[in-house]
Amino acid sequence: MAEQERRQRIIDEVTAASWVTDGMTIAVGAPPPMALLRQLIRRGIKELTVIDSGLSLDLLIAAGCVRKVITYYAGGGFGVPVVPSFRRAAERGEIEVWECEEGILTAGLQAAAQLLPFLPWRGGVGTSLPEVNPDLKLFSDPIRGETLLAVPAIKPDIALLHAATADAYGNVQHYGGPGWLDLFLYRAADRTIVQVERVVANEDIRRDPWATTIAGADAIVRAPYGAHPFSSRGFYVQDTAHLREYLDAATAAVQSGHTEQLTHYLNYYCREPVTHGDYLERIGVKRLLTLYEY
Amino acid sequence: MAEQERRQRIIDEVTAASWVTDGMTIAVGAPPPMALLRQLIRRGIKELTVIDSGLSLDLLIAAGCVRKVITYYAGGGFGVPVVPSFRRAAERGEIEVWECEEGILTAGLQAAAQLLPFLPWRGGVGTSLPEVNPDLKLFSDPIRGETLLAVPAIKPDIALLHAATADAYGNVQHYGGPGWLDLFLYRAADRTIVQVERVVANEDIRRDPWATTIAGADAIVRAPYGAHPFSSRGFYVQDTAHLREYLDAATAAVQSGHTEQLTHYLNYYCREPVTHGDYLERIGVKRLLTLYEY
Amino acid sequence: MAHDYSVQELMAVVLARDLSDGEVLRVGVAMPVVEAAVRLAHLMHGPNMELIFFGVRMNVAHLHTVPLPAFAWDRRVVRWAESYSDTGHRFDRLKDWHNHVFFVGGVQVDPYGNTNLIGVGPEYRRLHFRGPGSVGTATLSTHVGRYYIVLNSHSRRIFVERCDYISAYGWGTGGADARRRLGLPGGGPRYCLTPLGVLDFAEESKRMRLHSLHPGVSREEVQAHTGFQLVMPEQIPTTVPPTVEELHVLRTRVDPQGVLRR
Amino acid sequence: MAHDYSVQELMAVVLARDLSDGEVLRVGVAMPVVEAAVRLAHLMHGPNMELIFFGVRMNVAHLHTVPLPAFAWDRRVVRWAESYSDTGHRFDRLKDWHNHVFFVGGVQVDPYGNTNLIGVGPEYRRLHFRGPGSVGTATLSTHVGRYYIVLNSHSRRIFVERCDYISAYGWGTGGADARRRLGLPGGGPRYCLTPLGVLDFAEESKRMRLHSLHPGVSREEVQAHTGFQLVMPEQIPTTVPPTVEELHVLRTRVDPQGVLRR
Repeated sequence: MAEQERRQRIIDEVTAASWVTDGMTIAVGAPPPMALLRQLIRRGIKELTVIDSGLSLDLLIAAGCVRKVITYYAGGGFGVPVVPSFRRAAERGEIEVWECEEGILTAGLQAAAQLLPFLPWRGGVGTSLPEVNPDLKLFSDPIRGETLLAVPAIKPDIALLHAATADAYGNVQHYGGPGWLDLFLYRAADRTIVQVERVVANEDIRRDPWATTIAGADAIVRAPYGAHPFSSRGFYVQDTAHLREYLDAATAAVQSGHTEQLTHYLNYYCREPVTHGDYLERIGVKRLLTLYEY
Repeated sequence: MAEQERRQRIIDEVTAASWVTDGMTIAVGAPPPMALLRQLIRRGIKELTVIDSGLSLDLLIAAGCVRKVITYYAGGGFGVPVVPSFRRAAERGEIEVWECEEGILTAGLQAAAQLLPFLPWRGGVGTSLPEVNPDLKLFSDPIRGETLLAVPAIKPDIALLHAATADAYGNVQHYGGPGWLDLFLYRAADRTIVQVERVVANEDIRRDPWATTIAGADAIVRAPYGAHPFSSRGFYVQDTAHLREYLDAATAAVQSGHTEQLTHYLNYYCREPVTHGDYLERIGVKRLLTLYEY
Repeated sequence: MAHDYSVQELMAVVLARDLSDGEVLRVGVAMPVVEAAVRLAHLMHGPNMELIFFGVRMNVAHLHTVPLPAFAWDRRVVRWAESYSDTGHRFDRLKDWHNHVFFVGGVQVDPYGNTNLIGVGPEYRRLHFRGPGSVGTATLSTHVGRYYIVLNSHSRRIFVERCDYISAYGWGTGGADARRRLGLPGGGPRYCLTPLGVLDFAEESKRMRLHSLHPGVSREEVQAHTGFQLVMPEQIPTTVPPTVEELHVLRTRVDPQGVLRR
Repeated sequence: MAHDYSVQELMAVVLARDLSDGEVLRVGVAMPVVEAAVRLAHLMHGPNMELIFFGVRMNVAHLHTVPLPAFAWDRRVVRWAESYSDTGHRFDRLKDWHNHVFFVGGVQVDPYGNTNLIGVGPEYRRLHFRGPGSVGTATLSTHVGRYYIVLNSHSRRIFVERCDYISAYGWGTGGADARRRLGLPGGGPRYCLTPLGVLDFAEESKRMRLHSLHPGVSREEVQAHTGFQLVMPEQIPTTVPPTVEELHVLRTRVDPQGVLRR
């Protein structure tokens, strides 16, 4: 009998980022897998279509990686109604926006996951969404003749996610449930890379199989503190000061054309660190440890 | 300030069964909530439309409760390819069968849950299903013109489920994941009654909120051993001898017209015991304890 | 003192009074008035309410204090959860949403309660102001039993004759059957709450109407800050101020940090 | 001894050989030959196979014995699970199923591999034989990369010129493009395994063809038990019997209770 081992799926963040090439459609989970996103910025990836929301979306736009955005929400927190780089790029027409909404995006991802050309959705009937996004078609349902939206399949090339734990074979578990759309991004995407706080034994996964949220990621990246400056349930809270630092820098670049602060941010935190470990060194252990506070 | 308490949702199995009236559509989970089903038989409920499969479906038919069946599978285990009472009633036209399939039934339940008149499905294209079930309509999708099945919404009046635990407020948790279609039955049904092995404290539920599979059952029925003679994950295995006793009785009634054994089964186990406790007394503690064996 | 309250506290109290026991309250991002209102109602008269913050579903009527969460995606809001649903699965039981209540903001609101979170400007590809996007409001406004439009300011920039874009459908171009004609099962917007007053929708026309004036505000002031003609009843009551008890519960059990007084 | 094996053991071995490492194998109810075959392949040459029994997904290549489960809905099959999916959520990632393999039975099978689990008789409302129903075969046969038709007996009652009803679409009325024309993404049926031999489908016509004869069975015998004309190549090899090693692994690690020898 052939002696064979089950293949492990652990790769490092540099290798993982090389799966993404210019022009791809990537889907970003919640919390955003920042270790992977920083690698994309470091590598100067361009012309991406990005399914994402909030500050991580803004960072990718600020770094020049994005051509098209599929989003339902680009609020920033901190009293910022719209994140700055997204706002300016959208207003100037530098990025294309595929206007959608939570339910509509969910339906489109589910359609892709089930190899259906579309799924019907009622939310959005009566709104401007099918006007500003002509891919959304109003149609009359074949059973009762009601007017519904036909949402076309939305198929990412790669889903990039962050989770609590995984084993070496791609079995992923979240603490307290998966983020926003993570499961739908996984189902719809051709390939899925999940960065995790901890790699655990297969036996740890099998202790509670129902807790396995993603059964078969294509690659696992070990990335402790990998969601920093965002929070990671069960591990650390968000680094508010760091997020404000980015937001101030991006706002200054957009509102007054002072790009020095933003350029510094991008270079110092995203482009110069070769590995995720190098990034964490720049944050510093003392700062990271404060984020454990409840 | 008004002193008010949060309303508890625990009722007994007799009250629960009184929610079901002749002619309703009921959806039966897996394992089947036998304490509730036996009460339906005891009460002589008639003309039900039943979403169910296997031996519990057969029992309801044998007891005369059923007019119409929505099922994707009526195999019996024990080398019995088709359960006997279902088979004869279907062949004689005594019950109507709404012919479907796992994926199609899922789509129809999901449509009801999302207040959509239909959902599209590809599985079944090319088969006889839309011929023998004219509610399933072939149509051309509005985005790419592909031929798909339109599955109409399937809406049960009441879903009857069995689970491991629940608190008094209707938060239900399963051990090792919910049964076959339980979550979809719950989502689609107007009301849901869940019988559980154990009622637990609200704090027990909150210890792992992600494990809450049904967030808000309309009623909880405390029914230890309530799935007997079927298995209940984490509590007991199936009672094979008892299932064979039923299957032999039902087969004898169908194949040779000897109905005594079946009548005895229905009377002794379903019609005479007033409560679930009375039923368990007839099974006996010693027998129940053997079912713990792994 | 009961006379000393902020307008955000007043709005929270008014909103809380309108919520009924047994309802499921879905709260979105960045709405401190709403976050406070649902907690206040829950503690005051809603032991069977369920509060849902970003998929985290809770009933915390038994707690003494329920302070505001720090941030949307924050583990700390999960501590009270009885169940959790991610975004995608949140829509698994829309059938049930007739008993759900939701709260929406807007960069524009028109006379029929249609709201816009997409942006401002005649040309979609070159907006003057790019908004945050629809979040879940298109689906929520379609399905919930009723919803509230809650705004931090009241101006002619927000209240416009026509929204440049509609992200949540209210009453369309008016008429009590506007939603039924489109097949939308939800009950539509009930009130629009602003720092100046409470607006509702006239029974037949479903055009926005002045319902009550916050203390010290005149009907002329409201109309002057509204970019379309409001329906003006003869008598317009003054919004009932917070009672001593309401303010006490709000300040000691819901908002001890005084977020609504900043 | 390698010469001493049951026909069910032979079928399991033949099936196991045709499964490739890395594939996801979906096993339905009441198919002991299939249950044994996927375990045998997994232990012999498939360390990266994933076995899915009723939503319970496992990789157990590291175990010494993997005995057959007692019953479909049995906690005991869960002990090896790495993840679990209920029936409804099983269809959440159909996109991925080109790498999945499935096994189907039938009360009727026609020359193009269409199968029937609905029933037998010209009038649907008064069937002569009411079948068990389609289970998940309509969806599975539509989407999996390939599937196998596995039958416990080989008779003219099963192999018919036309199925009275089709619950899983094979190659329709024939032709290599039959499935593509209908938009069915899956690869269709590959083999039909019976106690008499292995049948496949001719490349162009997709009509059923005799692929190999089990030891001791003649081509005439197969044809005589088949209700339609099989495509008969000039040379029909004999099914390669189990090797000593295959039988050893099967009997000591997969089926120690001898289920396949009853």
